[in-house]
Parts: sequence; structure tokens; C-alpha cells
Amino acid sequence: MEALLDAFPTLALLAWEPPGWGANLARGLVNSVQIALGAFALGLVIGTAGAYGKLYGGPVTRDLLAVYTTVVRAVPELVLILILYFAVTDLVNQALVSFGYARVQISGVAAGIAVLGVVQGAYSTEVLRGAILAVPSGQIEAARAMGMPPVTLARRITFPLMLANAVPGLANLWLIATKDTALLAIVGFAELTLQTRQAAASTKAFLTFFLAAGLLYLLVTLISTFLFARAEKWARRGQRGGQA
Amino acid sequence: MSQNPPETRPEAIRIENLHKSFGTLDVLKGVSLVAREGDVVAIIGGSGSGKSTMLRCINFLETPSSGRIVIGGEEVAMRPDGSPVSRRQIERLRRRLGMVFQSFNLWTHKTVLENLIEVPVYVLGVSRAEAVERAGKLLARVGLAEKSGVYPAFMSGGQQQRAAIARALAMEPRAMLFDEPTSALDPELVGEVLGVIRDLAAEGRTMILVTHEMKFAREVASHVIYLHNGRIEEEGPPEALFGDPKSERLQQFLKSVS
Amino acid sequence: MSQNPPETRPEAIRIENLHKSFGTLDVLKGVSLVAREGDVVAIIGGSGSGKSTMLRCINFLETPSSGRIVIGGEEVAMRPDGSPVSRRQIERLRRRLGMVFQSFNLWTHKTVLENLIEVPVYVLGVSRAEAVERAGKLLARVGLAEKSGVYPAFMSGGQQQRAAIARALAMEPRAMLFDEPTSALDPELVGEVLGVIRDLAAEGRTMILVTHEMKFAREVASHVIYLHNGRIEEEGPPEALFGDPKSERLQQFLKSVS
Amino acid sequence: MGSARSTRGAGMSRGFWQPHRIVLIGLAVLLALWCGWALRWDWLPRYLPLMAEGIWRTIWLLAVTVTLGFLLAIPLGLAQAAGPWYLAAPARSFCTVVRGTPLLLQLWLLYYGLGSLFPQYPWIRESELWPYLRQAWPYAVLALTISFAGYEGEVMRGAFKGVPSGQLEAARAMGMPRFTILRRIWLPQAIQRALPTLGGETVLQLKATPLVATITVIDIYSVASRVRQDTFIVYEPLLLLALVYMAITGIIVLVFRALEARVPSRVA
Amino acid sequence: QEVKVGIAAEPYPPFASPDAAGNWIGWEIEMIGAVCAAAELDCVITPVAWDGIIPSLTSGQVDAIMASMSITEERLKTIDFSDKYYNTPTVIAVAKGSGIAPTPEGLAGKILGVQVSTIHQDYAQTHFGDAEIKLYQTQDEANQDLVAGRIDATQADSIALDAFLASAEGTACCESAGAVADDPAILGLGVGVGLRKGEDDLKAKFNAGIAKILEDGTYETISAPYFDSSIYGG
Ligand SMILES: Nc1ncnc2c1ncn2[C@@H]1O[C@H](COP(=O)(O)OP(=O)(O)OP(=O)(O)O)[C@@H](O)[C@H]1O
Ligand SMILES: Nc1ncnc2c1ncn2[C@@H]1O[C@H](COP(=O)(O)OP(=O)(O)OP(=O)(O)O)[C@@H](O)[C@H]1O
Ligand SMILES: [Mg+2]
Ligand SMILES: [Mg+2]
Repeated sequence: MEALLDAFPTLALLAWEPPGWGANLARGLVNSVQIALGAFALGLVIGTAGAYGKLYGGPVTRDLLAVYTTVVRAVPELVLILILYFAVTDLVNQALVSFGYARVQISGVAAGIAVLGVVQGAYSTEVLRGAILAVPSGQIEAARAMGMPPVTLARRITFPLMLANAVPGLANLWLIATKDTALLAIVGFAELTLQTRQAAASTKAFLTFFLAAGLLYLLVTLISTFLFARAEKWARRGQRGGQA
Repeated sequence: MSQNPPETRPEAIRIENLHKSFGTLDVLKGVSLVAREGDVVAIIGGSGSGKSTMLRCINFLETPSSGRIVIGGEEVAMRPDGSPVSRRQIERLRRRLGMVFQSFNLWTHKTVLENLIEVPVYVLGVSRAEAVERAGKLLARVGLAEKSGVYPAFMSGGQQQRAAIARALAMEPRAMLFDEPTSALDPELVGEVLGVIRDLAAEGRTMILVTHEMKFAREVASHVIYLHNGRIEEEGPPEALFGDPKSERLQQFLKSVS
Repeated sequence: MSQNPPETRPEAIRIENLHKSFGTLDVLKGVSLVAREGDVVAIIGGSGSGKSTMLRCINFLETPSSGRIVIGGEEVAMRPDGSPVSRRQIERLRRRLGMVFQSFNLWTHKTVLENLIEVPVYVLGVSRAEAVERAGKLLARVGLAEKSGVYPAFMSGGQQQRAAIARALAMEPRAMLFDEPTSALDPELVGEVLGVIRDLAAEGRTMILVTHEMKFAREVASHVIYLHNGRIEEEGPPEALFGDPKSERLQQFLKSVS
Repeated sequence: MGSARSTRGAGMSRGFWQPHRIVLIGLAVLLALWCGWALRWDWLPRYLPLMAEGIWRTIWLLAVTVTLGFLLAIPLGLAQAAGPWYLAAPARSFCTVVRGTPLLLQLWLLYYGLGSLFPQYPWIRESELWPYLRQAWPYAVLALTISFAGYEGEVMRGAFKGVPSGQLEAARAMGMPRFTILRRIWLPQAIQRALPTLGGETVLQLKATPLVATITVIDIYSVASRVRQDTFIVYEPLLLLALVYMAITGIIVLVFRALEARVPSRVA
Repeated sequence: QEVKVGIAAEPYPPFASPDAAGNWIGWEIEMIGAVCAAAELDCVITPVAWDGIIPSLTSGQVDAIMASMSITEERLKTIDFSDKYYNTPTVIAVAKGSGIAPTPEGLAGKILGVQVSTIHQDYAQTHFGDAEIKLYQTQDEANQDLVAGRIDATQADSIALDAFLASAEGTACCESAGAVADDPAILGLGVGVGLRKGEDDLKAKFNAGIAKILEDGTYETISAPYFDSSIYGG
């Protein structure tokens, strides 16, 4: 340990207590993961509704959803955050003020989760739509032929069956979500990337902090890869040959 | 329909002048059928003649283009374009019809037992304990008692087919619809599955089945329908149809099959 | 092997004492077979008896556990564990054997014509123009002349099966291997495909085929092998095997099938 | 709900100009007109040349890195799907590390880490390569290529595994040599399966390119940022940027649709 | 009156940077305290990432920005500024012994690194047209590349460059080439408090605050520990 510190003095900057920045990085990581979880969950909800809408909705619903997924996926997230968080809240506030109400202050975190969730929702719509399409139609027909109502059918048959197909895509989305939290720096949120940049710029020990952040991200990836593999295995129960 | 006093038994399924087209393709061009309780109706015909489509129309897996469908005395309310008026009615009627698909369609994420209790518990509101008990009996009956905890993918084709029949029976349906229950099985398994169907027929259950097994149709059916190009080309009791086919098409069909 | 002067024709395929196990499961327990040029050997047997495995061993899609395999007089060089010594030898020998799979396995990303010319052009070094011309003739022969530009997914099962046969023939193989060429087809299509195979037999091509169609085996085969549990339970000319089965197992099998 | 699967085909043939679409397009046109009229665009002429340059650089970076990255992804996917462990394990680790760390970090390490080591060796500084090593774009291309390869290696792994074994057995049974099977059967079918995913991933790559600004490569995104910082006008450059991105995405979608249509597939 | 003062969340030592405990420190932070006290404003420091700082101001989430934001003609079209509260000389750093002069002739054909969207970029593009200009997101990165030899010179304000040249890395490789010729139209406006247009009340208060601390010596007291010479500029 001592020798290591002698060789790389900047490692001391990673200590937990100030003046070390370890606690800050850890806090940033926790924040990132929390935001990512929130956005991912919201994205799943939007995505599920979106996928069902795209598959079974009327022509208007389908076109509106097509516009949503295309635009949101094409436009950079920073642009979306700036427009949705600042421009939209500004418009709302102007409207409120002109009707004589007080301005509302939307919390940056809530807005961040909402925006990232909307973005994630566009991606998960596509992932889930593909996954539902990949459920053999016979499985669904069998349930319909036995008089299962649509909601029961979705809950008991379609959803569990499509999960196996969706897990790899959802795992990718989750990893994207953890990294996209960096955008929330704009709304003043101290997530991992911002904490890293602050630490690096304040101490000029760029390499140390960037590598430390990289390792933290990698750690998250490894853990989630493991968990998603477990989830996929579980979702594939009853299928022969495990993971295809 | 079977011969001796036919009119006394109530009607189970009645189809009148059913039409169905996919886009510009007319698949069914006005077919009718009456099955009374206890009847076993076999539908035979060449590939693409509309057999599956006819069966699927009966429980509205396909929306007919026009025609009447009456299940157990209750007519399906249809709009002029053939779409059902009430989803709930369709769901209710479907529960009286057990369908067995050509490709089994057992739910792959559930064990055999779970497949059997799914609809009774989550749709019909039977208590779990009772559903499990009934399922056990059904499985024993089709010779799968020891497979109840197995996932479908780990069973042979014949076992899956029998499980699918048991699943349909678990709803205690008034009538059973079978779509080619034995194709894609090897000859020994064919025998196994036909045995089960024969038992059901002996019990006096109403059944409509699409089949390629002429031998079986001849033995077990009370009425045979020969479908050709979306029309009923010929129908009647099996002895008449197989013994003395009238139409030229049917004669040719029977020759190529035998 | 057919009766009149059998020993004069050269051997096309010889298998001696072939064993094959998957892990602890012994699937083939020493089977032997000799097919001379022009022989049509039918392999029959229950599900899981090892028919497909035997066929697949012949062109090394499965690595045998032990035994000898001789194709057109050339012995496959095997290591003690059964794995081939030379990949090139295997590739060369395989080109003499046309295989037709139960599930067709036409290449989905190529049209029928492209499927037919793929191996001649890219493996055998035939010029494209010549390969196309030959393919055209073959397609005409199996009645698919107007389907040459179509992708396999857009053809019916019977058409795909015939295309698969044409593809195997396009290599101009010395012998053909068929694995259940007619299962999963409807009765009329079965007739169609069997017609093509019958033609090939009439031409005097060596063929080994796994089949469930006893009628066909009886009509077209010069020699029938009944496989049971990985062993040849009985074999001989079709008249003998079907007319007067010796073993009890075969008697039972034929009864369940007929 | 019941007939959605079978009516989808019919819906497509009903033609594009349906009433609700006309309304939607009308709304979009109105929105665009309002933007043009109500917002500030006086900065636009001054930055047009820069923007053209930025767009060109973005497209160029995207095309080159997607192509190179995909070429790299093929062996990565193949090694994982069918390779021996000593190839599969490194390929797997590569993909995990690349996917598991932010692209920003990879760029930074390559340019400010690796790249700043070279000048310490006089023989490199004097070599023919120095004019290139000194610039930033080789590092940008390298980092983006590696990143795309990492993600697509994973996609190709699934695609290779997804090709039904019967397709390969048919080729093997006909005596095709291994490399011919890969080139003629396995790879084309794997790519065909991967195309829909690849389309989406290419759009993601498009959105990853702006990060190259951190190493002084100026793409369209950083041109927009610069307008914003120079003039403090926030939304107008971003709207224009969004428009450019949507146009590029549209091109990507069209290209992939054309590629997918080369082999027609039957909709079940 | 509560005023939310936005600062850049990205550290810019010695003007504003967070320490490991999360407290913001630096000259500009102290300056915010002093100006607000003098103007009798109740200021709350609100860190916002640089990308979001202008929208924060225009959408009302902060009321003023004190983040070393240079006043330019262009920016004045969009937002308003108070009077300047500092203005540092602009200098150029070069590799040791390269002998490059901070003049258009000296830099012709050389590679000059500047931070993007700063007055230095503006100045370099106006006056050093013959140099190849490379744009960096932060001055730290430009310094890194100067060390690595990938650029020949970098132009920035003297504070940032002096700190770099005084560091171990900087002493080893580089030296100052001196200040560039003045161009008041670009360099002379200095750094001011960013404000929404039309908030003349607030602007007047800030102006009064700045004037007051300049007058009563608070400005000098705060600056002395940080800088050797005055940074208010001419
Ligand atoms: N969803 C569909 N869309 C369009 N055409 C269809 C659809 N389903 C069936 N068809 C067509 O309707 C015709 C009849 O099909 P059907 O499945 O009823 O035939 P079948 O008599 O059951 O034949 P088989 O013995 O091959 O199962 C065929 O030409 C088929 O191509
Ligand atoms: N790759 C494999 N791994 C393990 N077991 C296998 C494998 N392939 C086949 N088997 C087993 O070998 C046995 C023989 O299989 P084979 O496919 O040869 O049977 P078959 O006679 O062709 O039957 P069918 O008529 O059903 O096609 C079966 O019990 C099967 O489960
Ligand atoms: Mg059918
Ligand atoms: Mg087999």
C-alpha cells in the first residue's frame, strides 16, 4: 500500500475522507444508479404501453408512436433535456404567471428522470415490440381460444414469454441509462461523471480519476450483466438449451 | 350427424353460410354445418382448402366475413362486416370450446400442470386446489401422471399432444375442436393420440376435427365433410363418403391419399 | 440389395459395425450396411431408434464413436475416437453424397436458383453459366421451372422439399441420402415428392432413405432395414420384411403403422 | 386486438395519405413556420460554412467508424459464438470492457493518455507518421471504431448463434469448406438477422460522435454548441441540430430498409 | 431579496472550484459574497453545468450568473451584463526555447490551441489568421497538448496560464511568450455578471455593489491571497 502510494501519489486523492474524493465518487455512483433505475423503470412503463400501442393500437395511435420513437431516438439527449426541462417549464411558468398563479419550480432530479425515462421509453418500445412479435403466435392464440380476456392474457402469457427475448435488449438499455445520467449535470445533479470531472479539474489528477470512474462503471456493468444473465435464465425456464 | 334419433339431441354448434376472405382471396365460400351434442364431425380436404380457417372461425380466431355462428344455442352477435359485437360474448363462448392445435401450443414457460390449471384458475375462477386435483385426474387419464412437473419442451411430440388435449379438457368444454391432431407425429405416436380421441368420442363428447387420417375419420366420425376450394364438395356419414364417393374430386382425393 | 447379379455392381456405401453414443446414451450399437450402385435402401423404425443418427453418420454430420465407413471404395480415415483425420477428405466425400433433410434446410437468403448453383459454382468450380443451365433443367424436372427466382420462404412445403431434392441433385452426387422426406407434408404433397424419388430410383441412383411411409418403402426399396433401439432388428428385401416379418418387434411395429 | 397481426399487412397497402396523417403533417409544417418566424436566425449566415463542414465531418466519421467497427465486430462475434475458449474469452472481455465504460473515457485515454506518450520518443516525432499522430482525428476514428465494434460484437454473437443449425448442416453435408460456409451462408444470414438491430445501433453511434469534440474534432454538434456559447442563443441552434440529426437518421433508416429488403422475408 | 447566483458546476480554479467536502471555494466565490453583501442582496450560490447555465438564467431558475463569463457584443444581444468585475491580460504560452513571439508573424504556420467559445478564440481567429487554430473544450486539455507537443502555443488569460506554468509539468516544458497586443473591442470588456434582459433594477444593484467593494478596499483584500497583481484590469 505504502509503496503503491509512493509510486502513484495521486492515489491518495481517492481516499474516503476529504481531502480525498472517494466519498464524492461513491455518492456520484449511487446517484447515477438511482437516476438510472428511475429512468429505466419509467422507460419500461412507457415502452410497454408503447409496444402494445404500436402492435394493437389504431392507425392514429400507431403513427403518433412512430413519430415519438423516431424523433426521440434521432434527437440527441442533451437537446431533449434542454428543451423539455428549460423551455417547457418556462412555457408552463409563463402560462401560470399570465393566469395569475405562482411559478412552479420543478426539481432537476424529477425532470431528469422524466426526460431520461421518455428517451428510454422510445428505445424500450422498440425492444419490447420486437420481443412481443417474437412470441410464437400460437402461444397467444391458445390463450385466446380458451377465452382469456386481453389483460389476463398480457399478464399471464405474453409478458412472461416475451421477457426472455427482451432481456438482452433491456440490458443494453440499462447500461445506456447508467451512462446517460451524465446529462443530468445540466440540471445541476451531482452524478458520477460530474463528480469525476470536478475532482479531476480541481486536483489536475485527470488520469487517476478518469480511471477510477471507468472502474466504477465497469463494476456496475459486470454486476448488471450477471443479474441480467440470471434474469434471462429464469425467463427462459422451460426452454430447451438455456440461452439460445 | 349420427343416425338414430338425431333431432332429439340439442345442437352444439351450428354454422350457416360462412364466408371468409383474406384480402382478395376467398377462402371460405359459404359453408354450413350442424353438430349436435355427441356428434363427431371430421373435416377432410386438400391443402389450402380452408379446413383450418373453418375451424378457427368457429371460435373466432378468424373473423368471418359473413354468415351465422351459433354455439350451444347462443348466436354470436356480429356486425355486418363479421366482427364480433361483444368481446365478452366471444370470450364466454370460447370457454365452452376446447381447441387443440396442430402444433400443440402448450405454454412453454409453464409446466404441464401449470398449463392445465391456468385457465380454470385465472379465467374460470376455480380454486387452485380444486384445479390441481382435476388436472391430476386428467393427466392420469391421458397417461401423463408422472409428467405433471415437466416443461413442455422436454416431452416428446406425442406427450405434448396429449397434454394439449388434457389442457383443453381442463376447461370442461361442451365441445372440442381439433386441428390435425396427428400430423408431424411418427406412426406410433399417431396411434397413441388417436386412442385418446377415440375415448373422448366414446364418452359422447361433441367434436369437430380436421384430419388427414382417413382411417381414423372413417372409424370414429359420425359425419364427414369434404372441403374443396372453400366449398363443401360432399358430406355424409363416413360409410357413404368413403365407400361410395360421388364427386370426381373426392374420388381423386381419396385415391391420392390411400 | 437387389437380387439379380448383385456382386458385379461396385459398392457405393459400406458401413461396418458403426457405434455412436451421445454422452452416456448409446444410440447406435453396431450397425452395418452395404449399398451397391443403384440400390435403394429404406431404413424404418420407431421414433428414437437411431435412424437419423445413422444417416447423419454416413456423411459425418455426426462423428461416429467407432466403426468403418467406406464411400465409393474410399475408406474414411478415422482416429481411434472416431473423429476424422482429414477435414479435406470429409469435404471431398461429402460432395459425392446428396443429402435431403427432413426440414429441407434450403438457404433462406438465396432464391431457389441460387440455392441450386451455390455448391457447383463456389465449391465444385463449375462455370456460372453452366451451373445455371443445369439448375434450370433440374428445376423443370421436379416441376419448379417457374419458381427459380423465388425465395424458399414463399413456397409451400412440397415445393420446398422438391427444391431441396433438386439442390442435392445439382451436385451430381453418386448417392442420395433422404431423412424422412415426406413427414410434415400433406397427403397430396407426399404423393408428389414420392413421385420424384421414384423417378430417381428408376434411373438407378443409389439411395438411402429414412421413411415412415411403409407403402413407399415397399414399392421402391430394394432393401429394407428395420432399426430398433440402435440395432438392426431385421433386414431384407421388402417383400420378405413386410410380407413375413420374423421378429416380434417388427410385427408389432408394422401393426401400429398400417 | 384479435386481428391485429393479420391486418397489419392490409394497413400498409391502404396508402400513405390518410386523414390523420395529413393533419399531423400540417401540424409539423405549422410548427416549422412558427419556429422560422418567431425565433432568432440572424446568426445563421455567419455559421453556415462551419455547419456544412461539421455535417460533413459527422457523416464522414459515422460512415468510416460504422464500417470499420462492423468489420471488427464480425470476428469478435464469431469468436464468441463459435470460437475456442482462447479466442472467445478475450473477445468477450473486450466487448464487456468497451460496453462497460463510457466512450468519453475511452476517447480521453486514447488521446490524452496513449497519444501523449508518442511525442516523448524523438524517433516518432521525426517519423513520417507524426503529422498524423499529432492530429486528433485518428484517435477519434480509433475510439469510435472500437466502441462500435464492442457493441456490435455482442449483436453479431447473437446473430451468428441465431442462424438455424440446419442451414449450416446443409452446407456441410454438401462438402463446403469451412471458410466458404462462413462467407456464403453463415455470415450473410447472420448479417440479415442483425440488420434491424444494426440500424438502431447506427443511430446510437451517430449520437455518440459529438464526444469527439473533447479531443478537438469539430463535428456538427460542436458547431451548434459553439453558436450557443458565442451568442448565448440556446434553442435555435439546438433545433437546427435536431433537424440535421433527424435528416441523417432518416437517411440511415432508408439505407437499412433498402438493405433489409434485398432478401424478402415472409411476415408471419 | 433572494437572488440565485448561478456558477459553473465545472471547476475553474482559482476562481471557483469545489473541495472534496463539497464546499465551493475560490476568488469568484468570495467575490459573490462580497458583491452581494455590498448590494444588500441575499445570494444563494447555485452550481449549474455550463451547458445549462444560459437556459437556467432565461427560464428563471437562476437570477444572475457569476462564472467568469466574458462580456461580448454578440452575447449582449441575448442577455444583459453588469459592469465588469475583473479582466485579466491575455498571454500566450509556448514550448521552452521555441522562441515563438505572441504576434501574427510569430505564430504564422504554427498550431495554436485555445478554449472554444472564449474571447481567446475570437481574438485568435481575428488576429492570428495564419496560424492553425485548434479548439479545446477546456484550457486544461489545451495545456495537456502543449505538454505533449501536439500544439506549438496556447493562448489564455494570464491567471490560468500562470498557474499552469508554475506547476511541475508546466515549468518542465513551457514558458510564457508574453501578452498579446490589446484589442479593446474583443479583450477590453472584461468579465461581468450575466443577467436577464430587462432586469435593470438588479443590474443597478450589482453595479453598485461592484463599485462599492472596489472603493472600500474589499476587492483588494479578497484578491491579495490569490493574485500577485490586480486583476481588475484597465
Ligand atoms: N392469415 C392469412 N392471411 C392470408 N391468407 C391466409 C391466411 N390464413 C390462411 N390463408 C390462406 O387461406 C387458404 C386456406 O388456408 P387453410 O389454413 O384454411 O387451409 P387448410 O385447408 O387448413 O390447409 P392445410 O391442410 O395445408 O392445413 C390458403 O390458401 C392460405 O394461404
Ligand atoms: N445431438 C444429440 N445429443 C444427444 N442425444 C441425441 C442427439 N441427437 C439424437 N439424440 C438421441 O438419439 C436417439 C436417436 O435419435 P435419432 O434422431 O437418430 O432418432 P430417429 O430414429 O431419427 O427418430 P425420429 O423418427 O423421431 O426422427 C434419440 O433418443 C435422441 O434423443
Ligand atoms: Mg390447416
Ligand atoms: Mg429422425
